[in-house]
Amino acid sequence: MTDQSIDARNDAVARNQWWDVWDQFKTHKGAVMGACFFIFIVLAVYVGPWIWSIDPTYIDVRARNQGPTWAHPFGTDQLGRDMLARMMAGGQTSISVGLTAMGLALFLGTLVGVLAGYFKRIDGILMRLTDLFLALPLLPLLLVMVMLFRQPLSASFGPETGIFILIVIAIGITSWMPTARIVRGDVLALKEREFVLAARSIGTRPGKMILRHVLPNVMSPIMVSATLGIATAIITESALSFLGLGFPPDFPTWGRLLFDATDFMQQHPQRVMWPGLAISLTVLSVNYMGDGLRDALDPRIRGL
Amino acid sequence: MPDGAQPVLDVRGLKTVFKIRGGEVHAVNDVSFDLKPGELLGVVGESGSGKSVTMMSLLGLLPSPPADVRGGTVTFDGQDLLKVDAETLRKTRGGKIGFVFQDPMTSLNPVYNVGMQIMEPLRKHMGMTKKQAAVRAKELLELVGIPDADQRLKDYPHQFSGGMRQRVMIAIALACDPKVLVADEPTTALDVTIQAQILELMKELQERLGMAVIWITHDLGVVAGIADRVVVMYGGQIVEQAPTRELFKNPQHPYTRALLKTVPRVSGGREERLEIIEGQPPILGASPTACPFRDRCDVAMDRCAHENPQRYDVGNNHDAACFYDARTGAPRDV
Amino acid sequence: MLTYTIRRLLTAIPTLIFISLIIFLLLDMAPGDPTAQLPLTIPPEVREQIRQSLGLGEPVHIRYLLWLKQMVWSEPVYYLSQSVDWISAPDEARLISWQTRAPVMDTILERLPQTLMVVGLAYVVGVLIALPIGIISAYKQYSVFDQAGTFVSMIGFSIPPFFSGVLMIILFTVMMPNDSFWWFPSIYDTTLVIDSWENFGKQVRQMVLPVMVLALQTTAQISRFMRASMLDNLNQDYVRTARAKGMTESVVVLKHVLRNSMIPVVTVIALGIPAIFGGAIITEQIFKVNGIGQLLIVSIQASDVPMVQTLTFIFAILIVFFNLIADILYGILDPRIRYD
Amino acid sequence: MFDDTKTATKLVEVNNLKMHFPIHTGLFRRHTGDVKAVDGVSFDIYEGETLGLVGESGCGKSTCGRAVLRLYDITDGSIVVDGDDIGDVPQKDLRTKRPTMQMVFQDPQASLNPRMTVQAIIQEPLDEHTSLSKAEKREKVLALMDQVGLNRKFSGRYPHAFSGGQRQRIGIARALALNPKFIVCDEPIAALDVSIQAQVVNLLEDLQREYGLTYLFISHDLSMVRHIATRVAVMYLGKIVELAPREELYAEPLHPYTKALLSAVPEPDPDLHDTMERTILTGDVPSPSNPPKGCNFCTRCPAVMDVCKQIEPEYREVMPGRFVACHHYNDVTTTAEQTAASEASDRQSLSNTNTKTN
Amino acid sequence: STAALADGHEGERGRDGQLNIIYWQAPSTLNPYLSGGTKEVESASLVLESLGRFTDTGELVPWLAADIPTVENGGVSEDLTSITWTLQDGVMWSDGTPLTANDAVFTWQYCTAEGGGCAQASYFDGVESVEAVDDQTIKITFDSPKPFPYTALVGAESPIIQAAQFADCLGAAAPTCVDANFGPIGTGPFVVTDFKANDVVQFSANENFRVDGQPAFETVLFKGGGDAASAARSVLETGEFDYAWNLQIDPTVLSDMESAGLGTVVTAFGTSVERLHLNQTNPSADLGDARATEAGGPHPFLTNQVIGQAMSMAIDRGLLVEIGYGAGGQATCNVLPAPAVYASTANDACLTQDVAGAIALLDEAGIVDSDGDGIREFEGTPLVVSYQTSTNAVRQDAQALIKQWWSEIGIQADLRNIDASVFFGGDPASPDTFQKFFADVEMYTNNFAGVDPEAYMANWSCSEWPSPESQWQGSNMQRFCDPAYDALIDELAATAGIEARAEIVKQMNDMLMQSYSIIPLVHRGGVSAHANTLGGVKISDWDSELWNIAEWYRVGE
Ligand code: HEM
Ligand SMILES: Nc1ncnc2c1ncn2[C@@H]1O[C@H](COP(=O)(O)OP(=O)(O)OP(=O)(O)O)[C@@H](O)[C@H]1O
Ligand SMILES: Nc1ncnc2c1ncn2[C@@H]1O[C@H](COP(=O)(O)OP(=O)(O)OP(=O)(O)O)[C@@H](O)[C@H]1O
Ligand SMILES: [Mg+2]
Ligand SMILES: [Mg+2]
Repeated sequence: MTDQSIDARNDAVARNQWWDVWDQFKTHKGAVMGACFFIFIVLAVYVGPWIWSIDPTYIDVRARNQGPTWAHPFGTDQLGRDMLARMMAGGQTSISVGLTAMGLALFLGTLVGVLAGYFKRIDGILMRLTDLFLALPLLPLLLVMVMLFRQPLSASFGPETGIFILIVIAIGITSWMPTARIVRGDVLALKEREFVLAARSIGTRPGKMILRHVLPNVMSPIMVSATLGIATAIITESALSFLGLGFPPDFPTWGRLLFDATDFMQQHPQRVMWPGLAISLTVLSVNYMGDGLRDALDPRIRGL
Repeated sequence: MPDGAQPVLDVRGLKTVFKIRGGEVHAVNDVSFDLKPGELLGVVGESGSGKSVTMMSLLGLLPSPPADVRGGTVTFDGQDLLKVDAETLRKTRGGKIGFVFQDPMTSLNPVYNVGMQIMEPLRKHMGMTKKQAAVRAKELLELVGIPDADQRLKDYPHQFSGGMRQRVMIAIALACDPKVLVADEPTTALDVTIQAQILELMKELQERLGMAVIWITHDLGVVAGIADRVVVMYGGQIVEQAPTRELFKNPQHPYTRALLKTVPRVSGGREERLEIIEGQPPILGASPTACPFRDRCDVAMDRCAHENPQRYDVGNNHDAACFYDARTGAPRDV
Repeated sequence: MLTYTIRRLLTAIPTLIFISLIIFLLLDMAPGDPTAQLPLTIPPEVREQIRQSLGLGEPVHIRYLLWLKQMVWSEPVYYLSQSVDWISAPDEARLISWQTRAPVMDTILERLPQTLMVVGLAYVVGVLIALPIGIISAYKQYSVFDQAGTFVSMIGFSIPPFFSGVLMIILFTVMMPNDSFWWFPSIYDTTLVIDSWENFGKQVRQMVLPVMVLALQTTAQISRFMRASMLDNLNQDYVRTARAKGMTESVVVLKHVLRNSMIPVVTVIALGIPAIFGGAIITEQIFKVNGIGQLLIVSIQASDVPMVQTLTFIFAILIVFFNLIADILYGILDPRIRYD
Repeated sequence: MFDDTKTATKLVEVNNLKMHFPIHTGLFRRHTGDVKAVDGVSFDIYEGETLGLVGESGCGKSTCGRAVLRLYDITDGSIVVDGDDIGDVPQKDLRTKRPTMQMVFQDPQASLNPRMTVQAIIQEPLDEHTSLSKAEKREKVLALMDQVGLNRKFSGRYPHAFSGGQRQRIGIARALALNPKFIVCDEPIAALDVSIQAQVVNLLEDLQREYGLTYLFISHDLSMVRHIATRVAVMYLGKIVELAPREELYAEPLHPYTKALLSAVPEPDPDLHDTMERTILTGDVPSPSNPPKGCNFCTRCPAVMDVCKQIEPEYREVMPGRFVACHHYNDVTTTAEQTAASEASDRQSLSNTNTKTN
Repeated sequence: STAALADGHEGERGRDGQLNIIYWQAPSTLNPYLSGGTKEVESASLVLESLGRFTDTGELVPWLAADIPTVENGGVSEDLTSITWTLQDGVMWSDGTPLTANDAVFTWQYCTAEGGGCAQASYFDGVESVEAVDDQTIKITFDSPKPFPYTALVGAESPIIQAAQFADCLGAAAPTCVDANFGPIGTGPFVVTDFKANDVVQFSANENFRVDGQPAFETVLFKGGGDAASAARSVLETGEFDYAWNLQIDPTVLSDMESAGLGTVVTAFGTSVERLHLNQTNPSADLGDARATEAGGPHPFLTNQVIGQAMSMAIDRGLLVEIGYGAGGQATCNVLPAPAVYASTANDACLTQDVAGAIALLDEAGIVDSDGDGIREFEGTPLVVSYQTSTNAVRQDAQALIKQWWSEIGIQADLRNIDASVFFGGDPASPDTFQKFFADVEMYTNNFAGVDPEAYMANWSCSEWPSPESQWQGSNMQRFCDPAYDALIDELAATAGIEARAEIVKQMNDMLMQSYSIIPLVHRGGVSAHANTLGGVKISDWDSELWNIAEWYRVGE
């Protein structure tokens, strides 16, 4: 602990620790750039369509396979649909898949991890379950899941939402295990920390204990898993598209757009470039954000 | 203690700064001291007073960045260690100056057996063959009082207890017959009974090998027991320096005095209430322009707030950095 | 250590049986019909006959037990009997693929060499490149090299292989003149027999592109791990001790820090090995390295349930096995565990 | 002083307390042994007194302190706190008992949740056990902060913004929140700098005086224990080897281990230091999972006798108010009897039966 | 390829070294009776041969037989119930043994054996017996008159296999003969030297092949795997392969690749037609079990021919071809566009898009948008159709285009696509099969094998409605029913002679077209590519594309 920190904040008003995290985060140039870019992408993708209001499904056959023009800054595809609009629509799906799949994986991972770490009795069984999932060959499982549930889900939620739910769930339930392991490890260590013992000596009930003492303190590994999870989910979705098991062909996602465009790589290089860049840069920015967050959430680095 | 002898190590005006987010930590400010051959110099001071940083600056062991040794000279063997080339510095480290660190649990490499770790400097600095080094390593382990040395050379650090690991660390530091041994709180992590063993061992070894030792600690009791001379650090500076007995008999700096009073004893009269030093240690945010102890000092005066006292000689090889003269009970006239 | 290993082996057995059950049931439930791929011109009665001939009539639990028996008993015994003459081949019919009507295991064994060669080599290359990158990046944290390494590995991590693969083909096969040294085949020839230096050269050349694509990903991931692990260890006290002993920087880093940093990394590397056997579905598809990955996807598409079940189960065994190896390696590298 | 407490009521009675942590090894993770962290400890604490518990690292002090508060499910023995036997009450029924007994921890950094404000930390026990309104709680927290000498202004800050001494004050305030009668202080000053230690100790003493608190003060700093404790218990390898009123213990330690321990404390007076008689122990503390046969201390004892390696010494009152477990203080007949008995019957059962001496 | 013929390329067998063929879907077996897939059938056709084959023009030519039996030459009995084939002299199996009529008889037994799961069983439909009259003569007897008797043992799908090799593989034992299935002995120009399922096949020239100097190639590498684009690239751009099959990729990409100058794209048109079926029954989910069945009643508006006609007129078939098929497709207005004799011209008006006409037509019929939402109503029901097809990029493009065109004439389409394996899987439990047709419009391709459309046209008989009673089997997807049509089916079954049959078939085709229950879109062909150095390629969609591989050769530099 640098003594400086004591006095520097002597008169500061109650200061949420997230401000400190933010202060540290700000010093990581890559992370800040990553965050800016990520926000930019999210805005572009969600707010963009309000400004660039061409319908991504509108077909203008006369204008097909065009390069960038003022009318179509990103060019058009083989049906003359505007690539910029499709990139935005695709981004919405890809980013939502990334975020929700990651959210699901984190939820499951944290739940299992915390329960296993906290309650000794179910630790064994939950960790066996985790091992089991780790030992399951995931890609085949993913493929089988998609095969199994694609129809029922599209039937009940419509093809897009159905597949969305399916892919999110598929990615989510096949990627929670590392988080669970890390969280469990942390919870086990936390349980030995004196403040948990202190809470126990006060008589804090298990539920409160988890919410108040355990969860907030495993936030940092969770946040880091989160950023990596977004990236992996986006990539997994695109791989599924490649194998023909992702979203239907008429439903743009970045992975799908990239895959569709690889055939045209020589003729219309811009068509691979946009989705390729979007995926890579998003993943990159998210990774940098993760790096920055890891540093910012680490009290040792934050200099507490 | 051979008084006027040529010092083996002479540190003048050492200054070390850490660059941290949004500023600097001036951890060591203008520190000067010397070490005579065969002498055991105790360094005391509270946590964060710059003891470790001072010693690590001598041998360039601080990670840089963030550390930056800004100035001063460290004369050893006729050379300024702050200026010599990397190779000479490496030869000095381990070869001529041994180092023992505070935490015996983490200071040994867990994946190599201790034999290898002791032999490493032997082969590097003394050019020994593997066989010779092994023989010497065994001698060293025996020297620091580890029984069954032959066998234990093959053991890994985790198979040793804390006290034994610290002995291994000492063995490593002594491996190349260094002229100077720097021990940075080698017993702080240990129990009193083990600490007593190590202190005993150190005293014996020092007498036997005749090397100069710098012993960092924040336990005044330890210093009283083994040091010839004591340096007291506070806020990145040396505030007092004196031969041991002189210091305990006749503490000059108000910090030293307060420190001696706060410590309860196992023997002698029991105080009804402990003395305390009010306030907090200083922030080392900038190069000091005032006395670092002024806020907690009971004899502080106006002057202390805008002038940093020099170390004034008070005779008996004793100096203290205070404007107040404890002997006369009046401000120093400088 | 030994009891630990045996204990792990023993717990692996119920895990595997449970996994096999899950795999079997999941795939059995999967929709899709082995005749769905057949042309529409084939009439429904014929389709039904085909289904019957594939043994789809039995109840699930019977088929599961039969399959399990074939997996763990008949097939190994069959292979033993092929190599040792005093064991006779089992009486049961072998596990037959619905699509090829050939023994599943034979097909898998036929596919393994090319997968192992390409994916395995890519893994080795990837790891060999990754380790130095990770070490240097960590040692020179925040240097230009580190930043560039981070950037490149993240790019490697974020570019799907179906994109980088096609890009490579266009660069090195299409755009490159045919007689250039830098021209590499885009189609992997699985029939090539290495019986001469020339064919060896061919083999090397045809492995270049897929290996590059795959190695990029491995490098990206392992170098991140290596870097993180090195960073963890560079701040440890024993590093300062080594420096204080007067060791040169190379000894400090390559001997003291590296060995410690390798402990977690080695296990990560070991855990990545089952994936080699799993093949690289997308890369194999792009370069037509018809290995295990391609077999899996083709079988999935053809609803060849026995093939998919077997492949999946083999992966599961490999994953469990290499988990074990990783744990043992951990013990070997880390004396604290070895002497437990 | 000793007589004062003698007449006072016993707030805590610990009898033959055992806390063993099982070790599982082998192929089937069978229970193959125990870490005998606390192995048959008995003591009483009188209302308003401070019982010091000293010993080397790993000897079981913390485990003992935690076991007394039933933070562990103990292996054996009985614990009576304020009249209730809590030795085998299930954890969830203990909740109502918790307010009477609290704990202050060793590491002021580790014992405070870094993600909670000071207000939230001190308020937590109130949330759990009282139904005060928000405003009342807040008032109470501020009052507590005043009591422990923390500036009220800091209530919204996080622990990392405090110095070690201040953090320990937060921990003390939390322990005080429910007006406990009994506080276990588990090395509350070990992690603090010398100059800060005194502040905390003074605070603890002030609070004791003001509220009549009873402390179990765990420490390995013998000089600090001497300052604060009324009576002192010395632990070695899971057992109490000596328990005596402070003055007697420091003036005339009976057990060889106590003697060695006291002599090992560095004396910050060079004159005294040089004249002191020193007993330097050799060797290390044996592992609590595999304690030696006979007396636990026999492997390092400078005054070891043959009998020590065979028979575990009885823990008994050898002088009024002074308990010790050492064969040197057994009269010859007892020793002979025990030798004979041990050959005939199980050593363990014998040693367990003779702990009740208070 | 005409030039190739002209240069009279000849010489000794095996002179041209290796031929590299890429089928991006690899064959899983070389026994076409165990797998009905194109890739298996075509790869096996290098080895196994049949009595007669269809050339690139759809003409039936004798292959193993000495000539084609007809009623005229007495090979086919007058009552059309039997056909007698005579084998060429001196045909040898590649192992050197002679081919006899017994092999043909065995082949029939093999495919019809109980429990064998023969994929080509339909080729032997109606075959009562196959007898070896003598070593060289085979007599096939049918259980009823067969005006077109050239199915069994004709074409790539039902080749003759060697009795000696497959003797122990009858019925349930079929899959156990792995070596035979993976390396059948044949009479064809090549013999299998190595077979790796789903990966690669290696062939070498058959030393016992009956034609001197053929094949020109010593060995064939038949590689599988990958995707269509990369297969095309390997022939057209990198020159690594000589022949690539089934290049269903974007036409512009394909033609760009072709412009690299290394290879040529070739197309063969057969009978495949991409079409829309308009459901004539009511698929409304409200009907429960009666959904899309006779019991559910007719469709609320699709039985109205004006609407169907307008929907057809609104479509620009040329553009669909241009975007999705390129050289591999032609706009068509017939469900039966080939062989040429059967192709009607009566409906060709639909070839040009006429949105205005369609609008006028609807307006005239009083089917107008009465509530101003841009969607017309028919008797109060808004013209909103659910439009389903299998998941496939080209189809989704077509769906999007058609949806847009229909919206221009006031018909709204809700698009849906279903995984091909489910859509075509025929699982009676799944609601999404093309047979169940729980939608208003569905789109897919169908065709018939061989050159005779009799069975194909019979698909639209009233009795062919898929229904719950028939486990939803049946081939009349749109539930078309017209007694006059059924009468024509019977008439066709009793008529011999191409011209006479063609008249009836055209009439049937037109009847279907004018019902507007089926809207043909694109006549699809097989698209392949071969290297410019490969001569003699004449691809056929009526038989194996590789039917004349014995004549292929390397064009000299
Ligand atoms: C003699 C051989 C074959 C013929 C005559 C044939 C004909 C057809 C026809 C008419 C369709 C119509 C469905 C459609 O695309 O609308 C179709 C679809 C399909 N065929 Fe084939 N086929 C043959 C071989 C194969 C083989 C060998 C495979 C696969 C391994 C295959 C896989 C498929 C698939 C997956 C579809 C549906 C995919 C799509 O939507 O395009 N077919 N085939
Ligand atoms: N890496 C660093 N970055 C920033 N500040 C540092 C760093 N290392 C040390 N310091 C600061 O330097 C000052 C002196 O530290 P030093 O380690 O020398 O204290 P010490 O006297 O050895 O204390 P202790 O008794 O706790 O070992 C402290 O204020 C500390 O905060
Ligand atoms: N949960 C546990 N499981 C197993 N062994 C334990 C556990 N807790 C403590 N021990 C063991 O019990 C013994 C006593 O530990 P304890 O923490 O009580 O010692 P201590 O006297 O408080 O030491 P210190 O002064 O270091 O705090 C030690 O050997 C320790 O390793
Ligand atoms: Mg220090
Ligand atoms: Mg403790």
